[in-house]
Amino acid sequence: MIPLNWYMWLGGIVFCIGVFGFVTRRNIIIMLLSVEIMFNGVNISLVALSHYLEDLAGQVLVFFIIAVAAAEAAIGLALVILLFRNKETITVDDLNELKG
Amino acid sequence: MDIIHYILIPVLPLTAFVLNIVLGKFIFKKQAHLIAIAAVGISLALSIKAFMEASAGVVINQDLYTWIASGTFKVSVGFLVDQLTAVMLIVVTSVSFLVHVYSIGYMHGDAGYPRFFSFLSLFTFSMLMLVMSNNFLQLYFGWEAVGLCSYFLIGFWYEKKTAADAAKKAFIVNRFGDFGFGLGVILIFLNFGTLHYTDIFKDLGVIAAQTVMICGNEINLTTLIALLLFCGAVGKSAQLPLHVWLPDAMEGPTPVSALIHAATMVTAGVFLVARANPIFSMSPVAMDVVALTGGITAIFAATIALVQNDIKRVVAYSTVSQLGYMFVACGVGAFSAGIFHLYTHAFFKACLFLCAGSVMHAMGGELDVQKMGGLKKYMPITYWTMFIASLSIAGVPGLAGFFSKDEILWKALSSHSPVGKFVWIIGVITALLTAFYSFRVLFLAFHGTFRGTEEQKHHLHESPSAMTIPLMVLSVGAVVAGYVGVPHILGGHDWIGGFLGHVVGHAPVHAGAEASLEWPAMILSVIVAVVGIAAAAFFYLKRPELPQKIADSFKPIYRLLFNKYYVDEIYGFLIVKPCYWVSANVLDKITDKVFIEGIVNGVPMIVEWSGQKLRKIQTGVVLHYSLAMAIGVFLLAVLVIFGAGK
Amino acid sequence: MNATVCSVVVAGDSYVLTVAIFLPVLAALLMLLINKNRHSTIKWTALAASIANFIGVIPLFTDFDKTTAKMQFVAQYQWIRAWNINYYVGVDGISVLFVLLSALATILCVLVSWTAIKDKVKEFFIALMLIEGAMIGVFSSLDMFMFYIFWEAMLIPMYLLVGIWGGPGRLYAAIKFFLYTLTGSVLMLLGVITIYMMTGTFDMVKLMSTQLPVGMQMVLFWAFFAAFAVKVPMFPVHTWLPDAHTEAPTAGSVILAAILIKMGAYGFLRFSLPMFPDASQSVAPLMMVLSVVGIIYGGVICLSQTDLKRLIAYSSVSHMGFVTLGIFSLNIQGLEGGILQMINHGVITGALFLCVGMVYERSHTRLIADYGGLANVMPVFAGFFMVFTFASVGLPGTNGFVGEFLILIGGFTANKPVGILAATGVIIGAVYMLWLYQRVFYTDVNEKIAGLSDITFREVVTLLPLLILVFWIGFYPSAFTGFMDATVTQLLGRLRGGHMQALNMLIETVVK
Amino acid sequence: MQISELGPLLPELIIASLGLVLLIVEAFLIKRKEIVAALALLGTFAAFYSLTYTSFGPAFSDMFISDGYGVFFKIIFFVNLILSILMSVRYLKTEDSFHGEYYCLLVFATCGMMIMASAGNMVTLYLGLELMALSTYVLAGFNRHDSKSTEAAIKYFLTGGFSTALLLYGIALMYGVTGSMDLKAIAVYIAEHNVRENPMSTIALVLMASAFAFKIAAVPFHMWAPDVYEGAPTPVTAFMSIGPKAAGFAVLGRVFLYTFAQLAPDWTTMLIALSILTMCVGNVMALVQTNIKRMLAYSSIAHAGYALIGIIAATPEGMSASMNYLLIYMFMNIGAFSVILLLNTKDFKGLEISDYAGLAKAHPIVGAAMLIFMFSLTGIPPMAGFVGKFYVFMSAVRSGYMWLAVLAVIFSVISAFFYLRIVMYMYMKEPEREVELAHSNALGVSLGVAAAFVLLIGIAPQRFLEFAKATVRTLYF
Amino acid sequence: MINKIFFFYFSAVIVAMSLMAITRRNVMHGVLYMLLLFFHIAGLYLFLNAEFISAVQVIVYAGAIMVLFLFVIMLLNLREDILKKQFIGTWPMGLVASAGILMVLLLSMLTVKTGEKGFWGIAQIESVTQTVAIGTTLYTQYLFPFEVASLVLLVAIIGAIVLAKKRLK
Repeated sequence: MIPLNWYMWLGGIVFCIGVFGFVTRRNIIIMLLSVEIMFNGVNISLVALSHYLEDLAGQVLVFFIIAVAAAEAAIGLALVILLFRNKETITVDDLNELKG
Repeated sequence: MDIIHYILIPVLPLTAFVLNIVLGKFIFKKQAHLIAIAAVGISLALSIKAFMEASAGVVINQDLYTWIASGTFKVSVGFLVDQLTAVMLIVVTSVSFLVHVYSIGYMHGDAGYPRFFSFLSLFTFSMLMLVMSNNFLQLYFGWEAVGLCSYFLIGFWYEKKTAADAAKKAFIVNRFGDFGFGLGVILIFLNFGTLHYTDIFKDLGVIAAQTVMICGNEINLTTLIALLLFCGAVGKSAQLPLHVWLPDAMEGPTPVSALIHAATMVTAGVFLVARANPIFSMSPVAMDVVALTGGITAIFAATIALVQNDIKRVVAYSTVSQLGYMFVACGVGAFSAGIFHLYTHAFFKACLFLCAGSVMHAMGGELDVQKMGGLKKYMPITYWTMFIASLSIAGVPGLAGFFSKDEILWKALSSHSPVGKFVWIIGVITALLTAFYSFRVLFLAFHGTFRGTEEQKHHLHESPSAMTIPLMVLSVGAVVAGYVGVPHILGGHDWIGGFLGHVVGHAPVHAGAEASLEWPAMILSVIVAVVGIAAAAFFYLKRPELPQKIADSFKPIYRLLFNKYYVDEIYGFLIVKPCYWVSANVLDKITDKVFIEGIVNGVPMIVEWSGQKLRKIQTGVVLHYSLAMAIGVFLLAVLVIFGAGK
Repeated sequence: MNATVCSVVVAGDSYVLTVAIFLPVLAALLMLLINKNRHSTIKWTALAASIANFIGVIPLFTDFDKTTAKMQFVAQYQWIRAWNINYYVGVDGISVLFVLLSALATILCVLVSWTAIKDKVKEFFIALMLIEGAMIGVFSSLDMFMFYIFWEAMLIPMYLLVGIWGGPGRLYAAIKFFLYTLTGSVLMLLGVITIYMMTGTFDMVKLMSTQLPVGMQMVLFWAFFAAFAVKVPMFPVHTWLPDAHTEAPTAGSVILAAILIKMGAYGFLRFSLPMFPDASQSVAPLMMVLSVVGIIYGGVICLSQTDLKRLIAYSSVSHMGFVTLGIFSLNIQGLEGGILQMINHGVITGALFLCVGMVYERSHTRLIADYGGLANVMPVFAGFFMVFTFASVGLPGTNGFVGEFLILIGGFTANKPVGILAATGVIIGAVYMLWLYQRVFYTDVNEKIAGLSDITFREVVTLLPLLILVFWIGFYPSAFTGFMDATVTQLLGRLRGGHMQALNMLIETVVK
Repeated sequence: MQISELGPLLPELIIASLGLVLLIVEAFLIKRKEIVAALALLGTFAAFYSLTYTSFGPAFSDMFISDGYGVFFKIIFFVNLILSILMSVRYLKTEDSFHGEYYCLLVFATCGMMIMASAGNMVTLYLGLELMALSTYVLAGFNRHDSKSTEAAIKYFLTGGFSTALLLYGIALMYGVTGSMDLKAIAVYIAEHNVRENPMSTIALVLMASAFAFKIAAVPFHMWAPDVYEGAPTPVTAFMSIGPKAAGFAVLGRVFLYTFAQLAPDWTTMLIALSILTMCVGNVMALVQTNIKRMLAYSSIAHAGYALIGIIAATPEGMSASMNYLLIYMFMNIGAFSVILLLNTKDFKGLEISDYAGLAKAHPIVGAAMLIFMFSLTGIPPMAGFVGKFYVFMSAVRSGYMWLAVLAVIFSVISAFFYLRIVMYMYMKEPEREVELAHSNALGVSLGVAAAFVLLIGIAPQRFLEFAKATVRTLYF
Repeated sequence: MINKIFFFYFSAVIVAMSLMAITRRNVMHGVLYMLLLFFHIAGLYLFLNAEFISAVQVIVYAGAIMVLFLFVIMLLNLREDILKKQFIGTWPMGLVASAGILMVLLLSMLTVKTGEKGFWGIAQIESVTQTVAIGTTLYTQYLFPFEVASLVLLVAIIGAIVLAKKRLK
């Protein structure tokens, strides 16, 4: 039996990799991917907890997270397209009209 | 006499003031003097009546209404008319009346004619309030009010910068004295719980032995109060070191100088000391201070008067000097002698001033005696009246000045304290100087040949009767006024001494009545008077070129005297300039603008600055935003794990 | 009152103060409806409203029961039940005169602005009316919350008054004024909250007889001090005043000088002394020292001012130093003198600002150097100015003397060195005021001001009430101190009650 | 499931259906698209009205809790929605980006907020939050041809996704600690076990607090706000600066004050830090702004800091103070944005503070209204802003956070600088150009309502206070 | 033991794939690594008795979301983006921050203390099969969130259309 905290660590590591990607990558699509990685880190933790707690709530939440992730991806990518149309770029530091 | 009559004495001039100041410009115009003279005339009549009552022994002490009341502090407006007040009433109203009359001629045609008379009336009112007061605060009211009138009248020709400056100076210098006076009044209240003369003098014994600590020194409370009160007197009566305003005050119209700066207002200090004589008498230290201040001022002013060329300034310094005499009298306990001199001085000094005014009138405003000469034949009335007044001030026997001055010198000489002897010596020397400079002016102005311009010469004329009549009346006063105080050794009864004795008591020296000293003193003063006059005659009639030679050979002393011992310059350097400098350069520029405003404006500037810096963090790059969030999460975790929560 | 705003009469239902507070507000609302180009209608409405309000508060003068220290003309309605806040107004001997003065000052402000204000006339008079309401509100509030509301609400129209109709530096002056006072006020707000936390009430009357823990009193004292000291203004926090006074339009300067800065001193009397008696006693020496510093500092700094209004503004610092000195001498003469001097300063400095406004309207310069010989050009005006100058100097017979003298007695009683130093203020006052007068009115006529016309009948009418007050208070101050006696006596009782020992020790140390 | 279970959901149902109806109606409308707005208003009013008929209690196996607390926030959401719709009508015409979907999204966003406010379970909370968030992402980017708007939407979206991940991780960890996602069950578990000893719970708190802090734009999770507020269409900015913030507070209140009541020492520490930083940065940064929307964005950040103080107090009174503050803030802010919108015409954006020079002279009523809002935001009586601040400070002092209150008042003094700057421009400067107003009755109504309430709450706050107090009591079941 | 070997394999690959996904210069490569990542996560879920979620992971994440990403990337034709630096200048700070968070997370999860066990033990799930268990839960207890999720998806549809459709301009 694998200890729960191994799964939790794994979830944490994946989450933090996502965080790292999110705070460093200039490409917006990669940033979106990083968020997905963070979600997956959370999902791993949730499924593991659900398993160990013998409770399905965690898995249900994972289900909803995946659903919402799809929705987010749709809107996110729509925004990326809109952005590309407006500015011909998907590099995040080109987005600096608003600042100060 | 009904109380209402007493009230009318000051109220009538007040009414005249109000009418003149409000309506004068529109209604009275050239006739502004009528109402003023009528008011002061009736006041004079009532004063004489009051004097009669007082000499019959009736003393009025009546509160009219409560002026200020706060807790235990209660001061009324009320009148105390006793013998001292009665004398003052006569002096004030009579001189005031004469000056009013004189002014008709002197101020004729001036644009501010109604204003002048309204201020004169206001002054009369104030002075009467001062002398008739039955408490210290009302005295203080009158005290300040006469100062105000003095301010107005000195600055009457305010277009002249010197006049405006002089007015301001007079008021401010007086304020220094009043500062002490005010504190004295407060101290009196704190210790007696009242400001009414009678109540205070009744309880004097209570505080006799009390002391207060000031800067580690134990000072007798009575002495302190007396000295604080004397501060006021020093200011008002232009004693050292606050004498500087009086000579400058000559910028005012001459009638004003006569009324305010010779006869009445400046003597208020003497009146104050006399009025508070029970307090002063209890403190030998204070008495000595008074005597010394008076003595030193007397000789100090007299020396300056020796070399001045401005006719009014000479008279002004002479006034300062004579006021010194009065304080000498008070200082040696001879309050009645002081008042006596005050009374006689009012006549001859007012006369001198009005004569000077008359001369100015004729000379077209010229004041320099060096530019006069030989006026005797053009204006004989002025000459003779001035001659009489000068004789009187010089102390020639038989004239008013002789009796009063002699009384003072004798009292000083017979005083037991060494201070008394010292001031007597000073007094005698001063008498010599007085005789000299009085006649110096007289001789320079009226004798010899005219040294002015042709145009002036053309205009020389005797003054109109409105001016000469008061001169004559005053010169008569300068002769006869002294006969109310003929000393015992001359077969008199010293009536005035006895009369005032009800109020000021009989000074301790009286008891011994060291008549043995009186003759020598009197003879000596007669001698110095004669010597002084003779010297003046020698220098200015016989050998007119000599004074210049002497002046040249004693140049430093001459310049020191001519520049009035540089007192004004010293004050300017020590007090006035530093004040302005501190105000402009320290308080305004540094404390306010740098320190306080620095903080006030600096804090917002720092906030703004940090805002501008913080703006840089908001780069517009979303990665930085998420980085901030990540760091935020981390720090929050650290805060909670290691922070206060656990 | 609107039923939704207030309900349930708690105690008292006198309408005098309520009308006095809300009549100007209603007038302001009415003026909102007037077309902005109908200047004269607006002006006459403002004048009518202010006069009506003055007439409305006359019962305060005539029907005031001088024998009691109780609140009078009380009206109390429930307002915010959740916090136990009432609409609670009333006056006692301390506040009654200020209500009257506020009502009077507004009339004069309307009059003096008659022709001086040419731009945004409607807004100006609306602001003025709102200020009046707030001023009277401050002085008649007996509920701390309500007091604070009026206290702060006053800032808004005042800020606009300075900022819109002021001089060239108005923007800076306005924001400075606002922030300065706001900074102080918010600390007071915390004090108010703390008191409420401790006692559960905002009722000032109740609080005046509540004993707070001594340590807490100290904290609260300083919290309230922040607000009051800025308003007064006391020495280190006075620098808003010269700017605000100088840049404000005449009416603004008058309101500032006559009423607004009185609120600080009033606050000391209304809050600090009765609510924190122990703290007040222990810091009184410090307060007195600050006051004296203010007196001398404000006076000396006047010597180097080149701007007419700025000089008078700094003189206010000096004069208000006297007021706080009187208040913190904690004896009857000091307190009554302090209160009276507040009225006096309102009258005198208000009048001086009115005068300056009148001449500024003609000459458009405030620099002293641009004047000279004005007495020749405007003799009547010179006369009025002279009277107010000497009242400011504290000449006996004018109101300035009575207040100053009582304060000096009080200060001297409490602390001799402080009293002596304060008395030097009398000298300095004479120096700068007379110098000012000389430079403006005397000597040769400056060509810049030659040909100015003397003041008109309207302006004489504006100044006359103040002139009368100068002499009325000067010669018969009992008519005014009489209002205070009972209240001040009670206040002193409160200060000493139960703490006699502490005070005795204080007195002993001070005497020694 | 029974039909009676829908009772507590009545307003949500109405709002959700309204969204669907709008979608359909929009599809069939070719002209006169204002009808959509009118319909949206009508539906919102209906939902508003239905609040009185809504039964209280949990529904759908505690997924949804209908209580007075929720009702209070729903009132805020509805008023916000109504006023936002009113503000939008004219703006969309001016900007030429009229889509019916706009109102639809506003309605759905509101629906999400309502679900957040009434969530009884972490899952519901999450989905409500996502519903709200996704709608607002789209709304922020609604001006498709405006690159700023797109930039705002992208930034909002990205940072929003990040914060969602944080929230989810927090939920996951808390699920691990307590074995439940039900708020009530968690509360019960925490009350019975010493959860504070478990480090995972602490981390969960941190993550959830961060996520909520993002929603209410608390520093340092605020950085999206100025950019998004500036870039988004102005009515959306108004909507966003209130709705999501209020929803965030609603959740914060329910989760922290109710569910995590036992963990108060931990989360108050965090919130105090956040609150101070928020007030400080918000006010200081607002000071240096020249764009009025951006300034209001920072001001909005700062106000979140004040509102947080009420929650920090961790008492029912504190929470009701915060709620009250939000209600008041809504009116002030909507009012201010209404004025901004009034200046927005085809050829003039009117977004720089200097554009307000002399406004009061040309348009005295608008100037006066803006004056009221600015003084209210500063917290000067007799405007409502003062009442809000007063209540918040009072609750802080009562809970022993005197020093926090001192800091807060000092920051509110700083805030006077920039609010008064606008007043200064309006009243004390001469206009540089003739400012045309975008006359619109709807906008006028929103402006008038906002001004009226700012004054009403300022002068007679009694009912509002009592209402907040009464509703917050239901939070503690 | 075999469990552990599989766990280590999966977790190693998951971590490696995540790292690869976020560090690739080319977006397309990143997305492909993501696909691998999702498959491995799905595999891990199988170990945790979450067959249904595992399936959803593959179908929705890998099958739908990632394909959507690929479409968009190809639609935008982002070749020139490769030339630019892929990390922002402040990446070390990002590394420190994320490492910090990781450290905190790992430390806090040294020992995981969970709450009380629930109803759905392995035996219970096996008795009804996992899909039925999830389905029952989802459609009874979690019915309301389920409905809300539908709204979320609706909003996503509206949003995507509104933002990306070619109208105006």
